[in-house]
Amino acid sequence: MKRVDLIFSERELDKICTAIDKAGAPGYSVMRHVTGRGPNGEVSEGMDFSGLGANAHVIVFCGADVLAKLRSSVRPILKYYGGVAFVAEAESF
Amino acid sequence: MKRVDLIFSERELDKICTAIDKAGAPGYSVMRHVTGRGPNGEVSEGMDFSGLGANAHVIVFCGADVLAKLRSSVRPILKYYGGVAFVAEAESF
Amino acid sequence: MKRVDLIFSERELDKICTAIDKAGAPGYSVMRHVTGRGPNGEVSEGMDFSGLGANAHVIVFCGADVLAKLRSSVRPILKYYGGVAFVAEAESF
Amino acid sequence: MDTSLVLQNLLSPPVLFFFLGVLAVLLGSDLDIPSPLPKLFSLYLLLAIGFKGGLELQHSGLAGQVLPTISAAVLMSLAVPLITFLVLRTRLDAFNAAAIAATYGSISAVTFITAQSFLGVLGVSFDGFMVAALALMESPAIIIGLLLVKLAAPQERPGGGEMSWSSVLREAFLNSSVFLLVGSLVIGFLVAQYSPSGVTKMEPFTDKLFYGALSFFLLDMGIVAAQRLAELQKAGAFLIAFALLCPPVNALLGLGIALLLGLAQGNALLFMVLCASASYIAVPAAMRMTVPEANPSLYISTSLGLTFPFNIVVGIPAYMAIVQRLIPAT
Amino acid sequence: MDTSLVLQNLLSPPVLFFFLGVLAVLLGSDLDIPSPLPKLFSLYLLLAIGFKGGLELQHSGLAGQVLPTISAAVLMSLAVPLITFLVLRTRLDAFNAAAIAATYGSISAVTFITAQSFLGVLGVSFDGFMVAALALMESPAIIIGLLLVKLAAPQERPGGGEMSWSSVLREAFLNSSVFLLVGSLVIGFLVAQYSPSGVTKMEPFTDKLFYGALSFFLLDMGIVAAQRLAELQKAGAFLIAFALLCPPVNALLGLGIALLLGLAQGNALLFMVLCASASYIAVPAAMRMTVPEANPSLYISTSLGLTFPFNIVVGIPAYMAIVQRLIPAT
Amino acid sequence: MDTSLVLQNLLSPPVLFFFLGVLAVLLGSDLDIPSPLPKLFSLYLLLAIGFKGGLELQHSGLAGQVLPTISAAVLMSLAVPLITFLVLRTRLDAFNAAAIAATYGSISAVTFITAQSFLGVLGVSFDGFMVAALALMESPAIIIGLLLVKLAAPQERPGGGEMSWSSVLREAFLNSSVFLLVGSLVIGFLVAQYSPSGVTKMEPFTDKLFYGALSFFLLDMGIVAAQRLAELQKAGAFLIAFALLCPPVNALLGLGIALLLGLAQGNALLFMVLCASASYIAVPAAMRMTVPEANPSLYISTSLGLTFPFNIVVGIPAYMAIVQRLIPAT
Ligand SMILES: Nc1ncnc2c1ncn2[C@@H]1O[C@H](COP(=O)(O)O)[C@@H](O)[C@H]1O
Ligand SMILES: Nc1ncnc2c1ncn2[C@@H]1O[C@H](COP(=O)(O)O)[C@@H](O)[C@H]1O
Ligand SMILES: Nc1ncnc2c1ncn2[C@@H]1O[C@H](COP(=O)(O)O)[C@@H](O)[C@H]1O
Ligand code: NA
Ligand code: NA
Ligand code: NA
Repeated sequence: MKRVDLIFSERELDKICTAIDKAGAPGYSVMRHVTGRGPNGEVSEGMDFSGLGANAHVIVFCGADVLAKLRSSVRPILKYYGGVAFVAEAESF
Repeated sequence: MKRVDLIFSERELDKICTAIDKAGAPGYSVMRHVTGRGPNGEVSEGMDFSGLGANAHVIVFCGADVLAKLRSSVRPILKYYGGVAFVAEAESF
Repeated sequence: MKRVDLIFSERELDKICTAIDKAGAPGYSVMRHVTGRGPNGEVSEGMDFSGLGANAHVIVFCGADVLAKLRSSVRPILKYYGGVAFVAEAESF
Repeated sequence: MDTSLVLQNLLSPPVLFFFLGVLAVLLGSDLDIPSPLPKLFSLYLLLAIGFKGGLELQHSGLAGQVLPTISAAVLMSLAVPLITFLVLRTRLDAFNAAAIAATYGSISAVTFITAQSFLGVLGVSFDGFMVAALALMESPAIIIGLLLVKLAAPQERPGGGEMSWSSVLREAFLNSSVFLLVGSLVIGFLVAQYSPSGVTKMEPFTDKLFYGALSFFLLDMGIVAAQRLAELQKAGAFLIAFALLCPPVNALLGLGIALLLGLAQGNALLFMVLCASASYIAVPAAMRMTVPEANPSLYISTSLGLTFPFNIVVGIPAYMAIVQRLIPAT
Repeated sequence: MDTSLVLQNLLSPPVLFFFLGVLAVLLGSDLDIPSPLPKLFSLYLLLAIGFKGGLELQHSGLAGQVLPTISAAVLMSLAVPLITFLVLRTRLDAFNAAAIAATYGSISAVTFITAQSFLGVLGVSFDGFMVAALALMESPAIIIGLLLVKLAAPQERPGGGEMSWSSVLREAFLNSSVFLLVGSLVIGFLVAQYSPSGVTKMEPFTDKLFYGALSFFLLDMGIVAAQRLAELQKAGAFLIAFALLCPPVNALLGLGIALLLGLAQGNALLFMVLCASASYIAVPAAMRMTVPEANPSLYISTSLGLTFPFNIVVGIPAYMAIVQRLIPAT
Repeated sequence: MDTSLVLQNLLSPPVLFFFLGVLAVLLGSDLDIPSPLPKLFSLYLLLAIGFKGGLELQHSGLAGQVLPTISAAVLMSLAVPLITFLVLRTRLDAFNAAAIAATYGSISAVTFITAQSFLGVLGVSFDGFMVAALALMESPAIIIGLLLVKLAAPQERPGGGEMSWSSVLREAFLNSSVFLLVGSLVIGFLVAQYSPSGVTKMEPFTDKLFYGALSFFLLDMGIVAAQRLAELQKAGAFLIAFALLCPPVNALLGLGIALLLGLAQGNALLFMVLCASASYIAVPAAMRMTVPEANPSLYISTSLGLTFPFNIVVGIPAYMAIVQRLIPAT
């Protein structure tokens, strides 16, 4: 089983969730109001009220087959708008 | 060392924390206001003020022995009320 | 690639972020308003308005070289003020 | 006259902001009121309505219609779930039928508050003890809901042992909305009795701000209710019909009791609204805990996506039109 | 007289709290207003300004200067980005130039509100239809911004296919600040027409609290603006000069139009402020979506870190001084 | 007369809502006020109390009792930690003794505000400069706390090199509550002097809402204080006795000084409350940073779980009873 961590601007949240659904993931989890720093600069809490907003951190636990589909549905969005993603191993509890 | 991720309705937070304590975990970390989708449908931010509330995401870093005890104390709660859990490998920093 | 999870009082957030930058990490992600229990006792939501505040949970995805530098810049802070950290394997998405 | 009532309701700020919230979702605007801001407004409204009810209860005392009305309200919160359960059981399993029945036996404080504001605009008076009725209708419905499950589905429950009576009673009587409402009511009562200057100093907060805060909160409720609409397909035609027919039927039941009790116009409307409205805070919270087998999206979507908007938009002025026809103004 | 205007502005609570926020950052205080509290205040301000604008629009009607003024405002929100783009394109690529141009063609509601409060303190009247002008200046700027990108940089965009016109139009007309402002304006209009008692009951919320809430919000804006100052180094001398010169130049353009339209003092100042201010909510959100190639820190830092403080602190009284010189008080 | 004072305090809305919060925890209700809503209220209260204090300071000027009273307050915030430290050191290590001593040398703004509201209900006047005293008592206590650690435990600290004096001074003088309080005080002063219309326009926010917002906040404080009670077992009998005896003893010290200074009833009560109260915001934040060896649950639990409720519920009316006996009403 795989664990995918996606971190990106919360403005793209709907797009990413749709892409996750399309990939057939069994579920996902969303944390908002996340700040941080990445290749595209810093996202600070002070900007939360502005049009740019903060980041969202989405976690997907899924099988290896879904991971492949996730890659093709989610990667273009991250590439176009920014955001990062990482994969790790996990097992069910 | 193990990392356990538990995601479930925040209404069960007290029950789960008690179960984690009972299993002898050295600690745990709680994030609230988590939304997402899982086997039991969608949990959206809009419902945060309603009686159902949002999800909580609890992380436990613990040894393999505690993991076994966690399974027996936490699983029945997740089974009865809903919620998911996953395990991964971790080491101390 | 490595995934580092750091959990500590949000009062030390600036110090830790500076230390992460100093270690040359490519980025990091911050969640605030985290509660939990650890070696130094419980941190509950009720204290969020008090001077002690809640915890922050910082995630760093980085290479093994950065991890070594992170250890030397971040560990002293956690040792002095409290807080925990764990490492796991990850790969890019 | 009836159309004027409907218009007066439709064109009041709270209802217009409710529509604005609905429109935001339907048109796909990204307007949203991030959590926990809605919670701020819902806590505020409960505190303020309770406090004001307590003040008025102290002025009116417990004599006259007070105890009969409150008793009738409690009876309704026991009777409605029983009747509703029988109707629902024809199509749903015992768990879902019981959870929905409890939801409809209970009340929606915001619907009640909107009806009070509507009366305020019309200049029709009402009594503080109606808030006590409001407060006392949540707990019985929760308990009946659980009894229904125990009676109708005893053998089918695997994890039923989890649920102790003490935690059910705590959920019924100490859930945050009942607790805050009753607590504020008692505080209002005590302050009115012993600390008149406290009343004056609270007024700008509990009274003057109230209408605006209600409007702001209904903006959020409009967003949430409209988001629920999409889920209603899953509920099916039976539940949709139920959610739209239950309020007027229960309102008419309430009207009959109001006539029997000889309530004046304002109190009669509020009594009808109590019977007609359904819970989306306290009871869903309790049902999630005590009847996890039931599907939350069924009881929340019907209550929040249909019954709530129906009462706010159509129900309140319609009930008032009937009240005005049957009960002379005082 | 001019210095007295400057002082009256500098020593008003909203501006003083803005300075307090700036000072907190400069001195390294840990004062912060955690999210989503700033959002509460910004939603409130939009709702209240829209509602009050609607009330006044209903009183004044749509005759006289209303339509000409609103049309001129929309024209300015089309013209300013075009002119600005030409200036910016001399130093920046098409993406960044277009995004910044759109930002400056649009408006800042908080700057507008601060100008209204300033007029209130001076006792100079203004009309509710200026809020309609405010509401209508965001969308055109967003659309022009995108057109500029399409025209000036068509072949360079790899992922350009992602962006559909329908989502651009939705972003332009239904983004949360335009939607809430226009919605509240319409509600204010309807309530003023049909539900006078609703107006009275909303007043403590939308009117009495307004000034204090603005002051509180400006405390946060001071913090945020000062945090942006550090980033300005990256923007470079050209953009810094641009951010400080653009407001007075656009204000003078606005003044010319105000004179042509024969606007009275209050409306003239507000018209100038609309032209002089730049967006940091709606337009950045739209640009992030439609022109992700542009660097957000450029358009946000200039707009929020320089142009906003400039207008709040120096601009408003300076524009007013000119207005008082050129337009006789009525 | 004393019982009537106690009752008037107990039956005031702020104290009753405090009890409601305590009750919620004791009965196991799920009532909670999610973060960051409590922060909204605590920021608001500091801003409003500072602003109003500044207005009044401008009216009264700096002559007469102002400077002596403020100087005495600062002296008390230096003396109390020293005395307290000696008492605590008999049972605790130097780190914990110093941290708790600093906590008790400092003040609780909410206790002060509740005392002001109590005076308001009694109709006893007090002066704006007492807010200046409030603001100036946090920083010295923090510095003394750290000096005590340096002197009493110099060799035992492994990571002590971490802590620079500049960061300690910043924490002492620029922590968010001192900064916002002093800043709002200065703003209130300036606005009262130069912008009288600004005063009027701020009033509904800073003045009218104040009492209700205090009540709402005390509901949360009741919840938080009661949650701390459970932790007190770990503190042990010595610290429990300390937390309950320290306030009256310090209040009596304060009374002596108030008599020496010839303060009137209202100011004398506020002076006693300043001496009797302990910090749970600024000082714990500073101690966590500068004395991480101390156990936060000791200084927070005593201050928030015992001293704060004691002062709010019993202390304020008791101190007032003594004041009324010893100082003639004016
Ligand atoms: N190496 C990293 N480790 C953890 N989080 C990261 C990392 N890089 C980026 N992020 C998060 O991803 C967000 C979006 O990154 P980006 O827009 O690509 O700069 C950042 O604001 C961070 O919150
Ligand atoms: N596969 C998954 N990956 C990540 N989060 C999940 C997954 N499945 C469920 N969740 C989270 O767990 C919550 C509870 O799930 P449930 O109640 O079982 O539907 C959901 O609302 C999600 O936030
Ligand atoms: N074993 C653990 N697993 C997950 N989170 C932990 C663990 N130990 C500590 N934490 C988190 O780290 C925070 C700081 O820990 P400490 O200050 O060392 O007690 C705690 O409040 C928890 O939120
Ligand atoms: Na009902
Ligand atoms: Na502009
Ligand atoms: Na003290």
